[in-house]
This record gives sequence, C-alpha cells and structure tokens, in this order.
Amino acid sequence: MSEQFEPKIVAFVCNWCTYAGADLAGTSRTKYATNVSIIRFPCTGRIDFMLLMKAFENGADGIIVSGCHPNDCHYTSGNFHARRRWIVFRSVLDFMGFDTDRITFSWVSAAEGTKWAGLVDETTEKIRTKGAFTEFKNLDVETTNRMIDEELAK
Amino acid sequence: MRIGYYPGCSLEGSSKEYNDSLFAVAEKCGITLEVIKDWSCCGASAAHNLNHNLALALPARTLALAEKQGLEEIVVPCAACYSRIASTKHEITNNIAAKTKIEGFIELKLSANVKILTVFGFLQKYIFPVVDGHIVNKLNQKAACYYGCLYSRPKEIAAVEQIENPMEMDEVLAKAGATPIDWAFKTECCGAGLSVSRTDIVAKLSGEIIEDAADRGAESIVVACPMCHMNLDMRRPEIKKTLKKDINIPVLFITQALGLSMGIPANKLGLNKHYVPTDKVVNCMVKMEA
Amino acid sequence: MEIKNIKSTNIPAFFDQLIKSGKVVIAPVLKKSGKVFFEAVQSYNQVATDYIQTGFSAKSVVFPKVEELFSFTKNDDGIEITNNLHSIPETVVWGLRPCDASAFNYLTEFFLKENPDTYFAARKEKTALIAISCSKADEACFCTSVGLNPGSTAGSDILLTVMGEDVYVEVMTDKGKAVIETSASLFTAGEEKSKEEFLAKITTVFSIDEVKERIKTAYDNAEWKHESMGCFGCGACAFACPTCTCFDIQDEGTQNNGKRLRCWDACGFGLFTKHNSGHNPRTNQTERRRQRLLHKFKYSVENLGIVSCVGCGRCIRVCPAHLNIFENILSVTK
Amino acid sequence: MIGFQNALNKQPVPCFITVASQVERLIYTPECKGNLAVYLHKIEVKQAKKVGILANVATLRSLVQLTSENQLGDIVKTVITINAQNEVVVFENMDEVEAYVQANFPEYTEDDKKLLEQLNAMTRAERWQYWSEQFSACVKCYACRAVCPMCYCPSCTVESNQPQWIKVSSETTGNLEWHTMRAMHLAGRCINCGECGRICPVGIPVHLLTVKMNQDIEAEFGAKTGFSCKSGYALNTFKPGDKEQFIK
Amino acid sequence: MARIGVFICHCGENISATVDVAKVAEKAGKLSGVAYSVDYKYMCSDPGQTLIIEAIKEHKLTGIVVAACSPRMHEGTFRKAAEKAGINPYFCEMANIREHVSWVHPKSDATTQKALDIVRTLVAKVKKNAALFPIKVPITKTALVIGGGIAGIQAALDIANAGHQVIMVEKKPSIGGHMSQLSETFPTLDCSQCILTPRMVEVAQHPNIKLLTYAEVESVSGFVGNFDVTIKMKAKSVDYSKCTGCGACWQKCPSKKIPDEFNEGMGFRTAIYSPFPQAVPNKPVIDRLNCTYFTKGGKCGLCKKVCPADAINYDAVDEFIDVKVGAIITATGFDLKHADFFPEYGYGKFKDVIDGMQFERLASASGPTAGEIRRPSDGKIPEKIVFVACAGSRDKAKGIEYCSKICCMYTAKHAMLYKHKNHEGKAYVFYMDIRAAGKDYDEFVRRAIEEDEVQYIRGRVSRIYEKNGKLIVKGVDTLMNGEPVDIEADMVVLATAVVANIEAESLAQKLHISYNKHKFFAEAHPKLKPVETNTAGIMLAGACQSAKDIPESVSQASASASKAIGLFSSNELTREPIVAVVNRLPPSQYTTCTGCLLCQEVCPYHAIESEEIKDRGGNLIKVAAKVNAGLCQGCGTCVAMCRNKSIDLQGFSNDQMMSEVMALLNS
Repeated sequence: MSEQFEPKIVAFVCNWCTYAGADLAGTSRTKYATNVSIIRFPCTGRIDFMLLMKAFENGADGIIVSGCHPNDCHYTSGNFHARRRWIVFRSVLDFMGFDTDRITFSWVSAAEGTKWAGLVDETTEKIRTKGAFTEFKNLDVETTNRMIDEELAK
Repeated sequence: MRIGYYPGCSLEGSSKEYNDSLFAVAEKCGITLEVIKDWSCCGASAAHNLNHNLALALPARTLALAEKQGLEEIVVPCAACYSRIASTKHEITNNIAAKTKIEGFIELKLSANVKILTVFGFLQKYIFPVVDGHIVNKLNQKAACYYGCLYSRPKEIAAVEQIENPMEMDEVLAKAGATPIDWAFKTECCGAGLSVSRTDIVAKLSGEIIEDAADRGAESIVVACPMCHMNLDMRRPEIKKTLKKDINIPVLFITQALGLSMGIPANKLGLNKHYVPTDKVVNCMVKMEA
Repeated sequence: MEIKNIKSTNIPAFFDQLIKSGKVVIAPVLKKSGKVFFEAVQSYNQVATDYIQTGFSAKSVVFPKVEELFSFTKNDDGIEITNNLHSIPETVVWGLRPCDASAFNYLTEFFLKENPDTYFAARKEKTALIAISCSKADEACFCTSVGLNPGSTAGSDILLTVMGEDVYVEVMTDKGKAVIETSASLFTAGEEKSKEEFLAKITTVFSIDEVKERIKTAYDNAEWKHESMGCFGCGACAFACPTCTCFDIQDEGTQNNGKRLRCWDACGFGLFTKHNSGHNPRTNQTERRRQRLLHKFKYSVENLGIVSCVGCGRCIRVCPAHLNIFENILSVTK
Repeated sequence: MIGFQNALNKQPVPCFITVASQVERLIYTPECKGNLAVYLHKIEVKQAKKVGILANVATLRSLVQLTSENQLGDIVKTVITINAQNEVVVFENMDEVEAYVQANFPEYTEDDKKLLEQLNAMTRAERWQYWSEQFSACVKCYACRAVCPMCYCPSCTVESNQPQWIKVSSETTGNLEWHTMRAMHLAGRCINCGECGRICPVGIPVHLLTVKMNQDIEAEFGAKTGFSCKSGYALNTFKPGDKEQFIK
Repeated sequence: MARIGVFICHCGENISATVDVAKVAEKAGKLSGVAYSVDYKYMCSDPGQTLIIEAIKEHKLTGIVVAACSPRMHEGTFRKAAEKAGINPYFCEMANIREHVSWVHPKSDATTQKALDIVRTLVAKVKKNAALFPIKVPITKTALVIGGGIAGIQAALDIANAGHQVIMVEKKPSIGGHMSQLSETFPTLDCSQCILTPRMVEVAQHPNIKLLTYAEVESVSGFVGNFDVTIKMKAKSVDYSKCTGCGACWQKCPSKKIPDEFNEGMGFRTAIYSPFPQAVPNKPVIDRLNCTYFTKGGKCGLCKKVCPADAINYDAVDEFIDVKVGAIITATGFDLKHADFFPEYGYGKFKDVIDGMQFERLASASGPTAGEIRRPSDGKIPEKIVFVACAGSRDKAKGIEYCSKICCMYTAKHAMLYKHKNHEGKAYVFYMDIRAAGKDYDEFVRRAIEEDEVQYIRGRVSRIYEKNGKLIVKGVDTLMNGEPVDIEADMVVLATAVVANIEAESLAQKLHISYNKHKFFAEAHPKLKPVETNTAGIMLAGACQSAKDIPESVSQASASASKAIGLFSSNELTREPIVAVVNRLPPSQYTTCTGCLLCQEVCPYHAIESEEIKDRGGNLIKVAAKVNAGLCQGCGTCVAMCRNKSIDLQGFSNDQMMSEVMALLNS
C-alpha cells in the first residue's frame, strides 16, 4: 500500500480557550490537516483520563488535550488541576510502557488560532510517522487468539 | 571544615595588605584557607562589557575548579570578584542553557553549588564564634563603614541583608570596639571603573564620600573592596583639589581593623602600605581591661 | 482400562510427539511470579515438573475465563453473526492433578446434564486429560476428605504415576488410547500394581458422609458469620476453583459491531446478586460465602449427586485473608 | 476487636473478637503483614459501632489516610500497636496515631525498590511487553481492590455500566484500563502496604504501579500519603508553579 | 427510542463549498436513532428555523443536531427554536462543521468525512442528553457595601436610590475614607471635602441605607442572592442613641498627645475622639489602647462626668450581628507604602521627608497647619521642595512592579498647590514617565510645568541625606545624558506606592474571592468582567481591585452597583443548568458517593457541601457530597476527579462524553 497512513486523532479541548482558538483558526481561514476532530468540554478540568483510555481503546492513533494557558482558566483553576492530573497520568502510562508521545498536551488560547492549526499539523505529522497505534489494539487480538486457541493451533 | 580562597588579582598586587591582614586574622583564629588551585581572573570591569560568554566562562572556571578540589565554600574578599563570581553562579543556576554552553567552553562540569562568602560573611561565620578570646584592644574611635557599590547590587546577588543600608561591616567594627557611624554614603559609588581614565570623576565621587564621613566625625573609613580602597586612599591629591580642603582620614581594610583589635602588629597587617598615614588608628587603640 | 509403562526418560519424547501430531498441549509452566500455571507450550522443556498444585485449575481449557459466544457486524444488508466453534483444535491437558481431573466429571455433569452447553461440549469433545498423581502435598490439600486420593483416576483419560525410573500409565478411555497411539513405541505393556508407596500422604480432616449429613441443617449455623468475617468478597477462590462454574454474559462493542462474551463470575462478589433496583438479596459477605460453601457440599449434591469440592486446596492458597474452607466446613458442621 | 490469630495452616488469619474471653486468641508476629484497616469498611464491622484494632504500621497509616478522607466516622474506639521494642502502644486518639506514624514512617521496601529500578531501567517497549504480559494473566477477581483499605467506594467505577467505563470481560485492554484506573485513583492515596501485590492470585505485582506513583508524587509535589489526618491529597490541590516539560 | 433530527446548513457557500452537504445529510439519515436528516442553505435564517420547528413537530423528533457554525455562535438561536417546537432546549446540539471543517480544509472527501464524523459524534451525544431546566435561586434584595470611602459611598447611594436596602460597613469611626483627607483634587483643584461631605451626609440620612461604622465583616457564608454575613460591631464605648455629638468629651479628654491618624501623624487627637470635624456620624468613640480609663484601670473617667447626655459606656463590648444579603460590594480601598521601606530616602529618619498623603494634610485647610505648607521639623515654610514620583512603584527591587497610577497626577497637583501658596518657592519633580492619560489630565500637568514653572527632572533619586540642615537629593537627569543632579531641598515629598489594604487578604479569604500577589482583589475577567469577582454576587469597587483615582473609583462603584441592581431586578436568579450533581439513589444505597469530600478542595467556587443522609428515624446513614447549584459554575473539575463517578455534570455528563468518543471513533 503506497498511499500514506491517515491517523485518527481526537482532540479533547476546553470550551473557552482552545475551542474558541479553533473557531478563530476557522474565521481566519487557516488551513490544517483533517485528521483531528474536536470533542468539546467545558474545561480541561472536566477531562477524565479514562476518556483518553477509551479513545485509544476505540482506535485513536493519537490524542490532543488542550485548554487555557495557566492563569487564564475561565473557571480560575480547572487547568491547574488538570495539569497535575496529566503529570501523574503521564507517569502512570509511561511506567506501564505506554507510548505517551501519542498524547499531545498544549495550552492554546482563544487568540491562538494559528497555534492551533500548527499544533494539529505537527501532531498529525508526528503520529503519521509513528504509524497506527497497533500496540494497544493488538492487546486484545492477542488475547482473543489465546482465547480461541487459534494462535496455538498454528 | 575546608574553606576555599579566591584571591583575585588585586589581592596579589595592589592590595597585598588586604590579603595579608585576612590571613593574619584567620591564622590567629586557627583557621586555614585553601587557595583554589590554578584560579583564573574573574574578568571584572572588562569582560562583562565586551563578551557575555567570556564574562561567565572566567568565573565559571574558578567555580568548577573549586568543586573539583572538593570545596563547598569559598571566600572571595574582592568586591569586584565577588560580584562577578556570584552573578555567574546566579545565571548558570537559573539558566540551564547557559550552564551547558559555558561547561562546553571551559570543558569542565559544574554544579555551581559552591557557597560564596564575602570577607565580612566569612568573618561573621567563622571568625566571630572564636574571636572573642583573641580581641585584646579596643579600636577606640568612630569609623565609617563604606561598602561600595558592588556588595549590595544587584538585589539577586546582594551580599548584604538591607541593600540600602547594610550593617554587616558595622557589626564587625563593633566587635573590634569601634563606633560605626550612621551616614549616607555606605553604598555610593567611588568611581572605581574610572579609577585611571577619569580621575576627575573619581575625585568628585570619592570626595563626597570622604567629606560626608568627615562631617559626621568619622576618624577612619573602613572598606572591604580593593578598588574603593585605592580610590579613597590613593586619590587624595585630586580629592583635595575638588573639595578645596585637606581631609586625611585613613582608610583601612576591614581585616586590618579587626587585626589591630586582635593585637596583630601594624606592619604584619600592611598598614604601612597606605598613602594616608594610619598611625592615628594604630595609636587610638586602648588595651581591653580583662 | 489398560495398564502400560514408559521409561521416565521417554516422557519428553512422548510429550513432544503430542505437539508434533498437531495437538495443542496445555501444561504447567513456572511463571516469573514463582507460581505455576497451565499454559500452551511448544516443547517439554517449558514444562514445570516440581509443583504441588497449579495456581489455577485446568478448567479454563473447557471453560475459558472469557469465551466469545459469537460476534456480530452490522452492514447494509442486515446483521451478520459468526462464532468460532469450528476452530477449536485438538487439545491435550498435561500434568493436571487427579483432583482436577475428577473436577472435569463435575463440570461435564453441570454443563451437559440437561440442555447441554454446545460451547463446553465442543471443547470437552476435543480435550484429552493426562493427569499425574501426586507425590507431594501441602497442608492445603484435603482430597482424601472428599472421597478422592492422590492417585484417583476419576476424570482422567490417562493417569501417570512416577515410580522411580518407570512411569506407571493407566489408560482409562479410548481418548486416552488414541493419545498413546501417537507414540506407541515408547510404551510397554504392564500389569496392575499398587501405587500406594509413591503417593503423597494426605490427612483426612473430616468424614465426607458426616459432613454431607450435618450440612443439611447447617444453613442457620451461627458459625457462618464468624467464619466469613475475614472474607473480603473478592473472586480469587472462585476463579482458582476447578469446579466453580458461575458466569456472566456480556455484550461488548459498538452499534455497528461487537461480540457476546461469557465471562467468569463469582458468587462472592457483592454485585453477583444485586438487582437493578439496588436491592441485594445477599446483603453481606456471610451469606455470599455460605452460598459458595453450601453449593459445594449441599446444593450440588442435591442437584447432581456430586460433592463439587475436589479438595485441591486452591481457595485456601489464594485467599487474601487465608480463610480455610475445610476449617469452615468443620466449624459449621460441628 | 480486630486482630490476627493462628489457623491450622499456620498463616495468621484475621480474627474478630466480640467477647473478652477470646482475647488470648490474638497474636502479633512479623507474619501479620495484612492490612486490617480494610475491614473497617465491612458493614458487619460498621454496625458493631465500637471497634478496636490491633494494627501494624501499614494499618495505622491507613487509619490516618482514611481519617483525612472522612471515612472512619467515630467507630474506631481503640487502636493498639506493638512497636519495634516489642512494647504495646495504646493510642488515645488519631493525633497520637498520626504522630506515631510520622515518627515510624515506613520506607519503600527493598524488593519494591529493586523491582522498580529494573522496570525503570527497561526501555518503554520492554515495559509495555512486561505489563501487557502481566495484565493478560489478570482474571479480574478484584482481590487487589478487595484487600485495599483505600478502595472503599460502595460501587466501583468498574461496576458502572452507564456508561461502561471498563469492560467486564478480563481481556487485556480491559485489564490494562482497570489497572491504569486503579493506579490513578490510588495515586497520592495508596499507603504502600503492598497487600494488592502480595495477594494477587496470578502474581501480578500490581502494587508497583501505586508505589511508583507515590514516589513520583512525593518528588513532584512533596505530598506524603497516610501521613496527616488533614487532607494532603496531591490531586485535589495545585500550585500555580507546578513544573512540567510536556505541555506545549 | 430516540428520534433525532439532523439539520445540515450550507451557510450560503461557506460550508457547501468544501463539504458535500447532501452526502452528509444522506449518510447522517442512516445513523441509528436518526429519524430525519436534511440540508438547507441558511439554517439560522427565519425559514431555516421554521424548517427545524416544523420537522420537530412533523417527525416527532426527540432531539436535534444542527450541523452549521460554532455553537459559540448560534447554540442559543437553535435552542430557542427547539423550545418553540415544544422540546426541551437542551435536546439541541450543534455540530461545528464550519469553523472546524469547511473553513479550514479544502474541498475533499476527507473534509466531507470529517463533517460526517462530527455529526455522528453529536448525534451520539444528543441521544444521551437529558431535559434540563434553568436553576432558580431566590434573592435577598439587600446589598452589603464593605468600606465607606468614596467608592463605597457611591455604590451604596446608587443601590439605595434604586430602591433597594443597603448595609454599609466601615471599620473606622467615620466614613469618608482617603478622599476626606485630600486637600484639592485634580484636575479641577476643587476642594475634596466640599464635594465629598454632602454625599457622606446623604448616606447617613438615606432611608434605605443602614450605616455601621467602627464595624468589620466577621464571616461570610452562602452564595449569590443568599449570603449570610456576621458583622462585628467594635465597642465604641459611646451610646450613639444618646450621644448628641456636642464634643464636650473630647474637649475635656486629658490624653491629648495621641498621633492623629487623620492627619497622618502630623497632629494630635484625644483618646475619645471623632476623627475630623465633618465626620459622619459626627459622634466620638473611645480609643481604648490610649484611654487612661482603660490603660490605668478605671482612673480618669472624665468624659463620663462631662457628658451631658450620659452617653459614655465604659462597659460596652464588641457585638456581633447577623445579616442576610443578596449581593456584596467590596470597596475597602488602599494603603500607602510606609516607613522603613525607603532607607535610602531616609523616610522615617528625616522629619521633612514625607509622603503624599501627609502633604495633602499640610495643604488642606482642615489640616494641622491650616493649609499652610510648613516643614514638620521646624514649621518653617520650605523654599525648595523635591517631589519624588514612583517612590516604590514600578520598582522590581522593591517588589512592586505595577504603576500606582495616581502619583503622576497628584504630584503635579502638589507641586502646583505649593507654587500657588509660595510663589517664590522652587518645586522639583523627579519622574520616570508622566502618565497623564485622562480627561484634562495632561493639560493639568502641562499647566504645572509651563504656568507654575515646576521643574520636572526625568530620572530617579538614588539617595536622600541630611547635610547641615538641608536634605540633599541625589538623583540623575536622564535627559541630560545621565548627569547626576544634587538638589539641596528643605522638604521632600515621596509619592509612595499605592498598596492593597492591610486586611485585604483576610477579607478575601472570608469572601472566597481571589486576589493577585499584591493582595489586590481579582476581577472575574480582566476585560469583560472587570467589576465582578469569580464568586457570583460579589462585586468590586475602587482601589481594592487596583490603584485608581476618584473618577475611576466612582465609575467602577456605579458599575458594580448596577450589577447589584440588575441582580435585584428579579425575585429569582435564573442560571444555566450546566451544573454538577451528586447522584441520589433509592435505599439501600442512597448515593454512590462515599463522602470522602476530596472534591470540596477542587471546587474553585466552594460549591460542594457535605450533607448528612438520615433515615426516617433521623439516624445518620451516611455523609455525602452535595453541590450547591447556586454556586456551581459547571467547570466539571470535580467530575473528572471523582473516583467512582458519583458526581456528574449536567450537559457534559460522563455518558454523553463517552458516547461522543465512541461515536467519533467507530464509523
């Protein structure tokens, strides 16, 4: 297959900064890759790490998590709490050998339309070079096989 | 406890007496100073105006050497050297990029966690605890403690607590039995940088300092910086011209003052090396009644 | 039944021949954790030989911890359903203990008695059991108390008993014969003799008949509460148990595709009996543990005429709280 | 009174004494590693209203942590331990327990440290291999949850199916998700008793996850678990200056 | 079974140019649960909305997804439409296929596919949506104004005149604040007290204002519309109901040498005192720290003897009163940086180095010198005054990076006043920049420079020291290539930095409002919510938020007053129902919440309380968290940190978000 791999990337963004930033990218007609689709949260503080896991489980190749810059949180401190969780979450994943490079964390303000576009393109490129996130998907294939003994039959 | 020592060029030359008196005092209190092997110039007054990297690299090298020598603390008596080394330490501890760059230049690793002591810092930390027994004379006069510009600036590396009205030297002088005066010129500039090139400005600046000290009845001025000492001591003729009056207050290094009170002979302290005769000070001493 | 002998030195050859013959061989393997578990192996040198009992029983061969019943995909012309029954390979379980082997009898009864379970049937059909009688036991073993012993042949297709240089082979079934056929040359005919001296000695802690009798009235025994206080309500005992058969049917997937799974469950879980309303007829761990023990010694006897505890002692070994099933039984049947 | 007693198979088993006469059944040996605090969540125990506990340090730490999470109410009336000098220590109140714990704060065990070093030394891929192998063995018996005094939720997220956060089936992805979630929920709360790892029937060293998290959290935010009765939970607070390198 | 309608908007050409809208509509129609799907040129247009409304009615839709522009643009529009059609507005979701798709991607299948993905995602969400209803909170139509300076006075009067009740709390014995100390005010030079005192009196006499002087806020609980405030009434030792303010007591009071705060320590007052002649209320209090009766245990007692109204009560004690208010306006003002802060300027060492407020008192007709500018040291009229602007402000080394904003103007004013009173005198001003942005401000400064010949020197002062009776001001003139300047002055006035009120921090903590590192209260949004705080119902007025001059303080006061009036304009406060809720279940569980209450700490709004769940017999069953919908702003930070998902966020529930993720990734 010669055609290039098109990764599926989910963006978990806060409503007040990054979502608005993406809107701005739109209104200023900044072009960027189609691989990223946004899911809107009120605040980065609302983003549950389990949703990230679910995204990967359901075949996401990469994830972007983005919200207001520190001190800019619409709710004053949601992003600070989020930051701490991400610090811990990342080290959990890393310790389990999970490829944390597949999650891009970023602060994108409502004014940073271009930053958003750039972020999307970078991330898409990064994930594209990394290729599909088979590591995670294979887990079950492996066990399913083990389950129905096919792998062994060979 | 090993204490490192960075003399810098002045203390080996123009201000030899500063060096000697410091060692004399330390020796009397049974404290030894380890000279940093193969130390190099701190780059003061020239380097930081020309090339920032150089200005960092020179002191960085010295720090690295100190570390290699296993020293955790070094005494830097010269205010200019102190200023350079301290600001270098400050910059490389706060700027990883600079650190790695400089490490590249000097081809030495450094953690820059060596503590840097000024002379009065050193006296307070190591001499004060043991000195009492050694003080035999009372330096019976009013002294103006002149800190100069480098110990209190910039805030980040200031060696004194109250940058606008430092008291550290005053405390040392009090120990020596003198009466430190409250005056306005503690941290004014003496014109050091222009010591040679613009003696007229030096005369004006240093003149004001000496004048105010005199007006407030100081009988001696005490300094902790070779440059200050040079300007206040050596430039009297020019100062006389600008002030149109002759003030002959002697100018001592803090270590000399303390040394005197410890009964160390004047010549050993290099008091004979000054332009303005210091006998007034030497004579003002009274034995401490036990 | 047929008696044969084989030199213990020939065991590896026999074993590897099984694999060559295209069978999937499940045998005890020593894991990093220091525990021994059944696992598909590629050659005899992977097989653990020095173990008293495997961490989990071999039941997963016929009753996997997660079994895909079927999968479905939604496409433009409706929904397509597929299952994997056809792809089940010929399997040999090697080195299970007589107690485990006898557990297969119970499992078979349970799954096949009335309205047989196709999935179990299919797997059982293709599975042969080569048991090895126990030369060692620990204080958790109590098979002798439930009418078995370290050399029981119940449930096995073949039972091997190591007698020094020789291995005494009891071929119990045609399936067993077929297995022997794969490398008949390694076997010599033998005659019946006593295995006694080569078997582990296991003390009998209670008389099963007394227990069967007394437990009929034990339901309200006050001791249940005391005996169950330590129980955390995890599923370790049930999952390790060779005869625990509780399962839970789960659908996984999205609107467009997914699969229906049969997953192990345990009556020790609080959730096991919880109703949608939030009401839970078994409100506490006492009742849940009582259910499990009574099922082993009372209900299964009533329903299938079998004591469904084989005395393998796994539940004792894995219990985080070190609860001891036969002590419990003793105290509630005093 | 909750403590340990001997059983036929020589392992100390938890015992629950309701009448003074049975007290001599209590034992306290180095083998009594179990964390009895977990029993304080059993409804039978809760209903008992007045509970005493013969605790080891891990248990004491749990008590402290649980207090900071408002879980003890006032059912625990007596806390007793036996210190290194083999003396019986009876605590008047939680403050004393807190003080004792802080004075005898347990280190991470050598084995854990070793295992952690090994894992940290591995490449990411190797760690992934290691853990996915471990987790593929998991049967979701939830013994790790059951023995954990910090896992006291009346209904665990794995039991919620609106939405279904975690697969019920014990497939590796689901197992991995379960253990990730467990690690996250215990990060900064786990008191390192190591029970979960010790009792895992398939021998997965699950406790390493939380131990590692605690180490990181201590390093990052300087928060210690089971250290103070006032909430010191690292994940419900923040510092504007929290450091991190990965957020662009 | 859900019946979802999908409405794809062309937005003229904006979407249809790059997205194959027809295809999206067609594919969306096939999604499970979608009962109707259509594309149209302008969904937001009237016909577009009618189309939606009709479709909802005709196809009995239970929810709709409008795939068009950003929800930030038109969510409101379409939710209204949904409501018109008779379904709950929260069953309407928007799929953003313009800003996030058509405008940022070229015409291609991928673009169309992405649009479809997003539609599918939102369809999945809306299926999980629940009917939500605006939250109504009753409102107590009384405002609490903390601080009786000009800002507080303005706010109080505005609210009171709008017909609502106001409680004003002032910690000093009189209202008036700093403005009452000022002499003249820039840029008009009209007398400060002349314009202020009438308003003070108005406050005192206003039927809707309850004035509590010598009082402080003790504690605050509750939430917008429903604050419970405890106010501490410090013991005045004078019964105001009897006192006539005749003044007999303070004329007779023997301890007369107490430094007078009102005159910035340049005059004296008695122990029983009213701070200044025009004080409101003009009744005295006893300063117990300095009163002989209290310090010398019962001796003296003169005031009691002389009081004709028998109003003196030595046994008075602090009292606490509880009030219920709907809104709170903080107008606690500022302080000036003081004393040893400037060793290099000899402030506190040299009598004649004073700060701006002291100069105001010297220049004020009601001041210690009756308006004549004399040196504090010897009462001589100074011939040379040096004014130092930015004394502390904009000075990193002093830890105050910000600009105190008012100094440029009042320094110019001071110089001017001085020149007006002593035409021969010389006035110098050292400054960094002149920031005279304001109506007639720059003109004012120019006047000082050009007409009154005040000499402005652009540079900073390094040191001030005394030399034979003169103050030597060493500075530098940066406009003369950094020439050092020495001036022999008779008096120096430092425009010291404006800093937050000393008690600002503790008050902020009582109110749960945030503040910056300089302890100035933080506004909810620097641009769009400059007078609100992040705690609903608490507003800011005046210099407690940042340094401000009088007109600014007054306008901000009016602004926050109008916020309060707006709040009071209806009996109930209606709020978006996007709030967190802790689940409540039937027995035996009651709730899955374990009451660890770790979520309390997380909430930026202190909206999470603990609730005791009891059985019919009143026995405690369990303690669980409970969200106060009045306070919750719906950030959801608690939801993400709740371990067993006992708390959820309406509108962004776990179920909804999860469905979105699943749908997005599973086509």
